[in-house]
Order: sequence, then C-alpha cells, then structure tokens
Amino acid sequence: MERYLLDYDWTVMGPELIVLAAAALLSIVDLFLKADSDRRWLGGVGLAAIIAAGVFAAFQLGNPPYEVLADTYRVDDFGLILKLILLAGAALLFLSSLSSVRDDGIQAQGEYYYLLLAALLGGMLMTASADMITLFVGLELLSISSYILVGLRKRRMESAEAAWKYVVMGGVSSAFILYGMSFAYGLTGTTNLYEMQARLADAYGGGYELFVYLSLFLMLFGFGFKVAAAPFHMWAPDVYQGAATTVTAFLSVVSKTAAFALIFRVVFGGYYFLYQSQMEEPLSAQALLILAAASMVVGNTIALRQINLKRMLAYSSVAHAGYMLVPLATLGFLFESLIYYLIAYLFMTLGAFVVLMLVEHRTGAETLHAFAGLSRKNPLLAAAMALFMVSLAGIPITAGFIGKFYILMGAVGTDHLWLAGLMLVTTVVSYYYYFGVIRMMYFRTPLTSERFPLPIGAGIVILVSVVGTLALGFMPQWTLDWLATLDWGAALIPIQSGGG
Amino acid sequence: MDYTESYVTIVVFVLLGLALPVVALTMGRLLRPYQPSAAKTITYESGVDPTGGGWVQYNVRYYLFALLFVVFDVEAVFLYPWAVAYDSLRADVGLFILVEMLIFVFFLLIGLLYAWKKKVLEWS
Amino acid sequence: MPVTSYLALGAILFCLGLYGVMTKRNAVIVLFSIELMLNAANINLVAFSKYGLYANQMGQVFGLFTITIAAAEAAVGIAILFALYQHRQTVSVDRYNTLKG
Amino acid sequence: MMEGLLQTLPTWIIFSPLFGVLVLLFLPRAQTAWLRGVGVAATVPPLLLAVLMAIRFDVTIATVQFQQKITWFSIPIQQGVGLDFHYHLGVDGLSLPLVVLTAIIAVLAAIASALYIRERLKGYFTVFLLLEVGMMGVFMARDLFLFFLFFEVTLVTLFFLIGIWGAVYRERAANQFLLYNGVGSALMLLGFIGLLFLFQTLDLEQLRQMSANPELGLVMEQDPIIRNLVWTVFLALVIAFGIKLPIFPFHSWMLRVHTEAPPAVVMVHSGVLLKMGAYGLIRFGVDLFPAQVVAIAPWLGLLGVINILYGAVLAFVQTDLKRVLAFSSVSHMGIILLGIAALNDIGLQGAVFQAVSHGFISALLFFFIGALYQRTRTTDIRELGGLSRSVPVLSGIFLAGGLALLGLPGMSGFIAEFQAFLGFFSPFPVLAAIGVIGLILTAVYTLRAVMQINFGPISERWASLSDLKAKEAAPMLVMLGLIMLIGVWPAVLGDPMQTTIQTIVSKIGG
Amino acid sequence: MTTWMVLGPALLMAVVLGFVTYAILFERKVLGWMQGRIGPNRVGPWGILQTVADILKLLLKEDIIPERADRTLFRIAPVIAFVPSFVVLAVIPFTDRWLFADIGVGLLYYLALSSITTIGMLAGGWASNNKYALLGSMRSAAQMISYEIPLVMSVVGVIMAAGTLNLVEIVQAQEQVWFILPQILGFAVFFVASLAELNRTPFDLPEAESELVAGYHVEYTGFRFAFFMLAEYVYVFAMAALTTVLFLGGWNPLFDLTFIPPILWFILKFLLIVFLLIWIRGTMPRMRVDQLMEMGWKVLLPLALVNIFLSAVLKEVPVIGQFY
Repeated sequence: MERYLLDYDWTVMGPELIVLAAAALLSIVDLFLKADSDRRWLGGVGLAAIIAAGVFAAFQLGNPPYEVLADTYRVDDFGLILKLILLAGAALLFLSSLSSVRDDGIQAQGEYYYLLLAALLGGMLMTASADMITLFVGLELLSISSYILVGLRKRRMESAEAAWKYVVMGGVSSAFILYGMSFAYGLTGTTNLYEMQARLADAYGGGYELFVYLSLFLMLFGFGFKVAAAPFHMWAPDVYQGAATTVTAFLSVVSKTAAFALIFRVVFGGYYFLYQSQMEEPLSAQALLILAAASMVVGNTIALRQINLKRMLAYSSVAHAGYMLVPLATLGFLFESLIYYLIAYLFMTLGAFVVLMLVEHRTGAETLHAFAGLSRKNPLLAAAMALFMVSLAGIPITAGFIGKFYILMGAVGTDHLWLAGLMLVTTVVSYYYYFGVIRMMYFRTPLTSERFPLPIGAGIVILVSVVGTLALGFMPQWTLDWLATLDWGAALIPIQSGGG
Repeated sequence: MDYTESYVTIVVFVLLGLALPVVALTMGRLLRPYQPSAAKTITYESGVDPTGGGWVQYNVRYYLFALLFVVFDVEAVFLYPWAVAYDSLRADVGLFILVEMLIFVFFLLIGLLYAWKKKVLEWS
Repeated sequence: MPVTSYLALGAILFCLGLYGVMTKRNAVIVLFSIELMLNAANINLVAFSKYGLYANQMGQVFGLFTITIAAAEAAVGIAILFALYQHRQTVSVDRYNTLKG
Repeated sequence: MMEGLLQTLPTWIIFSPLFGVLVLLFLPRAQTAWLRGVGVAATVPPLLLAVLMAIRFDVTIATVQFQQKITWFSIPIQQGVGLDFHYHLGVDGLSLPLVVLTAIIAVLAAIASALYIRERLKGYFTVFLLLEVGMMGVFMARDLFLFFLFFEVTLVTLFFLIGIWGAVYRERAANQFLLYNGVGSALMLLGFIGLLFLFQTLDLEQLRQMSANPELGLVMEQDPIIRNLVWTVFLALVIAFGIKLPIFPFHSWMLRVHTEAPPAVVMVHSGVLLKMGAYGLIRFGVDLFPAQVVAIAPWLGLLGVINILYGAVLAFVQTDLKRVLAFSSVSHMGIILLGIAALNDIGLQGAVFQAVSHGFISALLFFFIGALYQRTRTTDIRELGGLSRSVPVLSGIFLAGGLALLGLPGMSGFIAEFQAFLGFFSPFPVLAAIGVIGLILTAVYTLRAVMQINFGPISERWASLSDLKAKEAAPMLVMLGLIMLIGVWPAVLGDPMQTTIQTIVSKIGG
Repeated sequence: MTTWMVLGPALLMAVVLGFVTYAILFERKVLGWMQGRIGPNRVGPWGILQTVADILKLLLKEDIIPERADRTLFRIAPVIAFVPSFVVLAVIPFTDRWLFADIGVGLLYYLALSSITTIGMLAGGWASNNKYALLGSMRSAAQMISYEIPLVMSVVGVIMAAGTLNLVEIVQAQEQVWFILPQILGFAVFFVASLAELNRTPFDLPEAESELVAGYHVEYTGFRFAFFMLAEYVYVFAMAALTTVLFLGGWNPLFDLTFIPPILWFILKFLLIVFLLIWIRGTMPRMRVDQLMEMGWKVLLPLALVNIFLSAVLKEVPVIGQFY
C-alpha cells in the first residue's frame, strides 16, 4: 500500500515549509515593490520566517527518528541540531545585512534575501534527507543559489569571476558526487541511504568491493570540494574574495555545515557497514584522515602569506574544515565534538566576517591594512575582533579552545597521536596570522582617526557572537549536558518499519 | 504490435528519411550544372557588397528565452507523468494530487512572473 | 553482461567531460563539458536501473531529477558567463585571472 | 567573615586586580594622573592579601592550604561517567613564595609603569592588570586545565604589552614571543591531554596520588604503549617549560623580549614569568614524574651548566646593557636548572631561592634601566659613563644591584647559588665545578658593566642629569631591602617551603 | 522484418510527397481565390503540374555553397531539418489497423522529435556565414522554442482525459465525445501554437522574404532549399494529422455515421485542418516579432496552464467529469 503525504504528520516538515513559503512570498512581493523602495523589511520578514522555522525545529528535538515521504525525509536529532545551526547562522546573517547590505554593493537586494532563503532551504534539506535523491537535490539547491549569490554584484569583475570559478568547480564536484551515487544505486538498487547499509554490505561481501570503494571515493572527491578541504580547496580563496562579505560568511558557515551533514549522512548512513565490521581502519576513515591532515596543513600554511583578509579567512576555513574532519575520521567523541565545534565555529566565524564587513564598508578595502589602528577608531569592535581571532586560534576561555580541546581528546583517545600532534602544530602556525590581525588593530596607527559607528543589526550579531564565544568557552557545561541528552545513535540505524 | 517491432519500424522511417535527401541530391548532382565563380559565392546581403564578418554579437535576450524554454520544458517533463497517472492517483488520494502539482506549477509561475516584471519577455 | 558496456560508455564520457573542463580554454566548452559529466552519470543511472544488481525504476526517477538539476546549473553557468563577458569581452578562461594569490 | 575570606583567599588574590580594570574602563582616556594612580592602586590589594596569606600559612604541614574546589564542567564519556574539570585553587610551600614574589613585583612594576610609560595608559594598565590575574592564577591553580587557561592569559596579555608599548623592534619581538611560547603551550596541552588519558583526571591532587602509586611503575614496565605515553607526556612538559625558563637553545625569544619590551614589562617578565618555567618544571616534572626526572637529571644538569656558561660568556661581550642583563638572566636560570637536577632538598630549595632572588634582583635592575633610559635615552654601555658623578643615587643603586647579581654574600643571590651548587655537587661534582666557573664569569661581566657605566670619564651629555626622585628611589630601595633581608635571614623564605620540598624530594627517593 | 515493414513506410513517403506536391498547389490556388485571383494555371491543366515543374527547376539549379561557410554543416542542415518531420509520422495512427509504430509514448515521441528541426534551422543559419542568415535563424529558433511550450502544455489536458500517451488509445478515448469539446481552450492554444511551429502566417516572420533577407535559408539554393520547404510541408501533414488524432477524434465517426470508412473520416478531418491553415494564411496579417514573442509567453502559456487545472477541476464535476 502506498503511503502518501497525508498519512504522515505534516508538521515535521514545518521548518522547510516555512522557509519555502517565505522565499516564495518574498519573491512575489519584491516584484511588486517599486524599484527604489527600501527592501530591508523583506529581510525582516525573512528573519521572522527563519526564527519561526527554528522554533519548529527545536520542538522536534528529543523525539525518536521519523521518516516521511516514502522514507526520503528523515527527522532525527543529529539532523535537527545541524538544521538549528544552519538556521541560527542564517538568522544572524539576515540580522547583520539588514543594516548593511546596501553598502555591500549589492544592487539587487530583494533577490539577495530570497536567494539566501533558497540556499538555506537547500541546506536544511540536506540535513534532513535519508535518500540520495533528496540529498542531491538539496545539495544542488544550495549550490546553485550560492553561485548566483556570489555573482550578485555583477558590476564588479571579481564577483563575476568568482562566481564563474565556483560554478565550474561546483559543477564538476556535483558530477563526481552524482557519478558515485549512480554506482551506489547500481550496487544496491535503492536510493535510500539506510536501506543501502545492508545491501552494500552484501555487495561488498559478494565480490563487488571495488565498486563499493569506487563509489565511496568518487563521492568523497565531490564532498571534499563542497566542504573546501585540501586538496580540493582551490576554489575557496577566489570565491570568498570575490563574493560580497555577507555571502562569504554564508558560504563559510552555512554551506560548510550543510556539507558536513552531507558527508555524515553518506559515510555513516550509507556506508556504515564499513565501521560495523571488525576492520581496524576502514578505508573511508583513512581517506578522511588524509583529507583532514592535508586541510590543516595547507590551510594554515598558505594563510600565512595572505594580505587580503577574505582570502586569509578562506584558508583559515579550509584549516577549520580539517579540524572538523578529525572527529569524522577518528570517531573519537564523533557527534559531540563535531557539533560543539560547529557551533563554536558558527559564532566566531560569523562574528569575524561581520566585523570585516563593517571595516570594509568604512575603509573600502578588505586587506589587513584596513584594520590598522582599529583599536583607536572603535575599541569595542577591535576587542570583539580580537576575541574572534583568539577563539579561531584556539586560546583558552574561548569556544574555539574548548572545541579544539574536545577534538584533540577524541584524537588522542582513539590513538591517533600523530594527528593530534599535527593539529597542535598547525594551530601554533595559525597563531601567526590570527594574531596578525590583532597586531594590525592594536599595534599600528590608523590612517584616519575618525571613529566609526556601529549599525544596530551588525552590532547585535557581533554581540551575540561574542557572548556565544565566551559562553561556550567559559561555561561549556550547559552545552555539553544538552548535547549528551540527544540521541546520536539514532542517526546511524534505519528505522524499524512496520508501525503506523 | 509489440515493442521491438514498433521501434524497428521507427528505425526504418529514419533510414528512409535519410535516404530521400541522399538520393535526391545525388540525382541533382548528376543533373545540375556546376560553374562556380567568385561572384556567386560571396555572401548575400540584398545585393550590396557584404561588410563585417559572418558573425554577429548575440543579444542576451536569446539566451533568456532559451532559459525560460528550458525551465518550462522541464516542467512539462514533470507534468506528463503526472497527467498520465492522474486518474489512478485521484482514486487514491483525491484532490491532493492536484494541489501538489499546483504548488509545483506555482513556483514555476513565480519564475515567469519574475521574467515578466523584469521586462525580459519584451523584445525591445 | 550488457551493463559493462553502458558503464564503459559512461566512464568514457565522464572522462571526456573532465578533460574538457580541465584543459579547454573556451568557457562555453567548459560549461558543456560539465554537462557531459552530469549526463554520463545519468547514463550510469539508467543503465543500472535496467541491468544493475537489483533492477528497479528508482534509477530512472533519479535520472529525471538530475536532468532537471543539470539544466538549472547550465543555465546559471551561462548567465554568469554573460556577466563575465560584459567585463572582459572574451570567453577565454585564461583571461579570468584577476583573483590571485 | 574572616573565615570566609580566608577560605576564598586565592580567588580574591587572583581576581582583585579586576576591580581596577573595571574602574579603568570608566575613566576617560585623558586623565593620565588618575589612570596611573588607579593602575598602581589596583595592584595593592593582591599584595595585602598575599601577605595575609603568608602570615596565615602553616609552615608545619605539607598539604595544600587555602583550597577551593568547584566543579566547572564535565565531559561525559559514558552514562554517568565523565571527565571532570574543576576550578581548583590552592597554595603550598612551593607556590607561596612565588605568589608573594608576584604580588610584590607587580606593585613595583606598576609604579615603574606609572613613571615611565607615556602613551595609551588606559590600555596599558588594563592589560597589565589582566597579566597579574594570569600570573597569580598560574601559581595557585591546582587543576591542569585551569593552569593552562591562566598560562594562556599571560601569553596573550604579554603579547599586547610587548607589541604596543615596546621599543623599535617590538613587533618582531612580540611575534617571536608568540611563536616560541605558542609552541610551548601546544606541547603543554599535548602533555596535559596525555595525562588526561593516562589518569582520567586533570586534578593535581589526584594526579599526584596516582603518579606516586608504585603500580604505575609496574604497569609501565609491562606495557610499552603506556610507557611511551608517559615518556612522551613527560618530555613534552619538560620542553614546554624549558622554552619558558628558558633553556638553551630555546632562549632567543627571551633575549628579544628583554631588549624590546618596555622596562616595566621586563621587570614582570624576567621577574615572574620566567619563574613560571621553573615552577612548571618542579610542579609537573619532579612532582609528578620523579622517576623520569631521575633518569634525565644528568642532562638537565648539563643543560643548566651550559646555560650558565653561555649566558655568562655572551653577557660579557654585549654592548647594550639590556642585553647584558638578558644573558645574565639566561645564566641565572641555569642555576635553577642545576638545583632541580640535583634532586635533593638543598638543591631544590636553592632553585626556589634563586627563583625568588633573581626575581627581585632582575626587577630592581630593570627598574634602574627604566629610570636610566628616561634620562639618557640610551642603554649602550659604550656611550654611558661616569654616571656616579651626575646621578650618584641612581648609580649607587645600580652598584648595589650589580653586587646582588653576582652573588655577594649578604645578598639573596649568594644564599641561592650556594644552596644550589651545594645540592648539585653531590650527584654531579664535575659539572658543578664547571658551573662554578660561570659564577666567576658572572662577577666579571657584572663588574665590567657597572664600572663602565658608573665610573670612568663622564661625557658632556650626562653632566646635567636629574637624579632619582623619591618616588623612583623608594621602590628600588624596597627591593634592595628585600634582597638583603633574604640574604641575611634566609629562613624567612626557607621555612615555608621546607615541608613541601621535603615531600617532593621524598618521592624521588622512594 | 516483413517486407510490409519496409514497404509501408515507403508507401507512406510516396503519399506524403504526393500530398506535399498538391498541398502546395492547393494552397496557391486557394490563396489566389481568396485574394480575388486565379492562382497558377499555366503548367498542366488547371495548373496541376505547377509544383512538379517547380521541383524540377529546383533540382536543376546550381548548388552554390558560400565561400567561407562550414561545408559539412551546410550540407547536413537541411537533412537535420527534414528527417524528424518524416520520422514523426511513424507514430500517427490513421485508423486502428493502419498504423506503423504503436509505442506507448507516441505523443511524447512526436513532440520530442519535432524539436530537432529547430537545430537544423540553427545549423543552417550558422553554416551560411551570413550575418542575416544567422540573425534570421536565431529569431526563428526563438520563435519555435517559445511556442513549443504552449504546444506541449496544451495537450496535457488531453493526456489527463485519456490517461495515456499512446495515440491509438487517445483516439479510442474519444469514442463518445471528441476532445475538441471538453478541451476547447486546449485546442485553441494548440492550434495557435502549431501555427507558430509550422512557421505559417501569422507567424511566418522567419520566412518572409522582405524581412531579414529571407532568414536562415538565404544562402541555400536548389534542392537544399527545397528540403527546407519540404520539411515545412511534411510538418503541415504531420501536425494536421496530430490535431486530428488528438482533438478531432481520429477515425471516429461523427453522429454514428459508420458507413463511411474510418480512413475516410480521418482524411476528411485532416483536410479540414489543412484548409483551416490555408484559410488563416490568406486572411490574417503577419505579426511583428515582439508581439509574437509576447503573445507566446504572456498569453498562450498561462492559458495552457489554466486549461490543465480547469480540466482537473472539471473532472470533479459529476456529469461532465467523465469526459475529462
């Protein structure tokens, strides 16, 4: 008997439906507004929608996993947490752009808001899918909206060029992912990731090892691109530099989180049998280890030479992707440390980008020199940025430190000492460029010494990020307790069907 | 008639369709004169001497129409199976099927509306 | 086993597409090499739908979705190429090199 | 109320400078006099409280006193089981002298800052007070996580202090400082995480118990993985603190800091922060891993001797007074290393004595440099000369400081070096003999510097310098007084630490 | 592979070619009558051999390929334009016994293949190395793709009513009522769109000699040019046949007059459509290109979509629902 949508509880899809409705509404309304009217209230509507979606999602936490739509849409705790992170990031971005998007050079403001919502929707879909088809659709929705967002400032050459590079690289990586998915489908006859678990194990045992690994590695190739891990990170610096700063922030935080959801769902949802058998180190874990190590090294070393702050932050996000891959590779404190770090990363990176955006608006440049003497022009802003840099570097009393500590403990605990050592070494290397920004702000004198004001929206975002960074650094207990109450294992096993 | 027979017939049609031009043009080659001269082969521009190259810069509106075509063609791809299965689906869930497709078409109509409002559909 | 010939076709097309993306200088060719790669994956999907280990219709449904997605991606790619062309007056990808470092 | 205050004394000592920070934040930038006043005044409460603690300290018991322990957070591993991290403070005989040292030097350095720092005073004192918070926390933390936290605080604050208020090459100095100390911190973190996995806790008391457990030695013999882990942790910690001390060859950053940072900051740095290296070596090296320390003691001793000689020889050829003092610090830190390597209570006591003593001496000398620089704008020995004629009080103090530096009997340095070498002589007589040569060299370079600057022909430029004012002279005299106090009455320092050191040393033997 | 399988298509081709010949003549005659003149009547009695003469003339003309044209593409373009027009005839059922290929997706096959002709047009314009040819081909391609969408959408109502894409079953579903009645809106859209697809007045801008120097086939001479024209008229055949099948009930008789054989019914309806096409050509003026494009997107497409949903809604209405 076919089960149709009406048989299920609709409200589980609440978050996505709200965001979808908001995007549609905004796009229609935007068309009927006059060309020069202020479109910021559209952003406000979008923000309200995101918050409502977040509330919906938060209410679903703690329930057992639930699948709708012929087992393609899955609601489990892991997915919900990631969804909440995405929503939080998008909400903060909306808040910060409310005051500043016009200064960013984005002429098409209405499109900016609902494209952002569409990309957010794609990301949410990725976190909530149990089926390769919806995963791919969500991925592409996110990617294609991002391509357009990057190129939105079409008057500027760099934006168009960055968008071009992004399209090409993104297209190639999507093709790789699809190719890998086709093999996975061929081996198992199903596109549902959880049904694939058992069948892939059979195929693996039945002599099709090569194809199983082929499909996995093709997909990892593509995932490496999406998450900007070395050696697939080539697009990140150019794209981050060319895009408007809010879009860069979006790419750096939301896209990355969604990409991690993707990796998790496929590697641990579909290919979980590799970990269930008693193999000591499945190839997938080794591959992820290599990705992690390469990203850490490459990201941190190349960032040393960067003068353009967006490029520097791009390489830094490559390095952070490396750190975040470590729990996936070593399986030490897998869920807790990954999620903790994602939350910490959200706050510190978003905060840093918003500050960068403000500085860029006032000084017109995005290089390190634009930050010169910021401590005199706006001490609060400089202090906040210093905090974010310190957190990104991983110095105590900040969320970044606790996150890294957690990951390090996981690595050491699972006997990956060399990885832990590498992580520490690269962290020290990263001190140089993170503190470089601090050097600029505090040690140098500014070119002009006018103070500059802080727009409200951006100010609130920076405040929230500062509070988040400090709170997660000082009082991690609340977050840790909360994370421990969630049911992680449910994300790994298929749902026992047969109930109503 | 069964499956393969139908497609073989189609192949025959294709071959015939290809054969006709080949035959006709070969016959023509035998029958027609062949006296090339410089004046005959220059590009025709209403009788005056041609200027510029044989290409022209495309206006972006061609691309926009092609884009709209692709979008709606893909929509048609989704509409067709839905239409074929409509009756049997309707017996199971009622009008919900209609609402589903309405939502789908609605989103595509937003795209059309966007193109309309941004004056893409006008050939200026 | 007929499936290997389809897989071989898919693999050849995929590699051709990859080659095109990496080496061609004309941006339009790069774009349709990407399309070629996506379509190669589609061939795989449809072939597996008929001859795979568990043959069913999901492959074709998946293929339908990916055709749509590939079309959307190509459209966006060309639009971005248009914007680039306005700036640079060329479709040679070597000339798109202002972002460096 | 008194009881409550006493119980929470460490917290008050650590965080009381924050009141000053709070007040500073609200003062307008222009009111420099107020800023200076508040900056100095904010360092006084910790001093008073530290003295109170010293008075109330019971020298007869060996356990940790003034303990405070609150559970901070816990990382759950399984149902109900978790890795706990506590906010755990406490003082014992080893940390008490250092706490008092820090408090005193902080006040004196604050006065020096008020006198000699010219610009951005608000930021300076804010960061300075935060540095004090960090230093106090380091010496009083009984949980390794907390220790690391405060350690990093000192790192970041010192980065700012060097980089903003330093001399010409301050940025390079700050970078190098960050790099070396960053590596050290990373190694320390690695070591701590290793400890976490070995013993499932980072609480110092529990760690001490577990590492003293003889079963550990048995397990280590049987299981190579555990043995490797223990050795890795130990070496990581030794190197980490060795970078801080600094041990040759990790010393280059320290030289730069000494020359580029403002003298008031160097007072604190040389006076207290280098001693953190020593503290770490003793607390985490000797106290937790006595067997391993025994194994590497000869190497430590050798490195200590190298430090002494290297520092002394190079101090001799320097032309800048700051660099002379920098190399001399390297040399004196070598003596601490000797004392640790001696592995007996006299040696260890000597090490701690040297730490305190050198702290005061170094602070005094750099205060002097601050005063000198303000007047002469140079610290080049070749240019200075005959100062005894134009600024007799200043040069007199310099002479006294120099004498303390070379270990004149009657000054604290002598007591410290005597004990250290005495302790060191028993296990390693040859090395000790070589080390003594260093002492002679110390005298040589010190006297050379003093003679050159104080006596000798006076050049025109220095003819009309103004002599020390009362507010400058008073702190210097206080330091001198303390140095001499310890020199003639060592028990004031020795008694509190005795029981603790005996406890530590007993582990080595056993 | 019976001989009938090869002979049948050949026979059909002969029929089609015959149709084309006389359709051209018919058209010129009818247009002439509508415009108050006689039309061709010189060659052969009543002008019957006019088209034959034209064809012979074209066959004997010199074949000129412009100097820097892309020779291969130039030669292939007419073929690409022509072949789909013939191949789509394979699925059209003339009666329930006189049909060639009975595939389950007949309608989709037709619509898909007819798009390939656009490529032929574009190739022809591009290969000519003539900027006017290029512009003309772009314009006609734009027109064709713009009207393809309403064409495709308008038949969705028919599909919903019949529940299948198989053309035979669609005809069989019209035994009671021809779809032209319930799907009147769809028929209107389909008809207008088919006019555009055929490049016939009022949508014959691509071919108008006074515009853009005759459009994309300006450089084509002789028989190559003939193939483009041939393709157009074969499409007229195919489109009229399709309209008959989809909307006019195929071979189903009207009012139970079953004594007339089904094939004759088919031919009658078919000829009606052809006449309608010619009539419109004679009556209506040519549309401007911007009006053309706007109408396609702003009017026809929304109407086609409305038709779909109207059909779905009307299905629910008790009495007439069965016809939807």
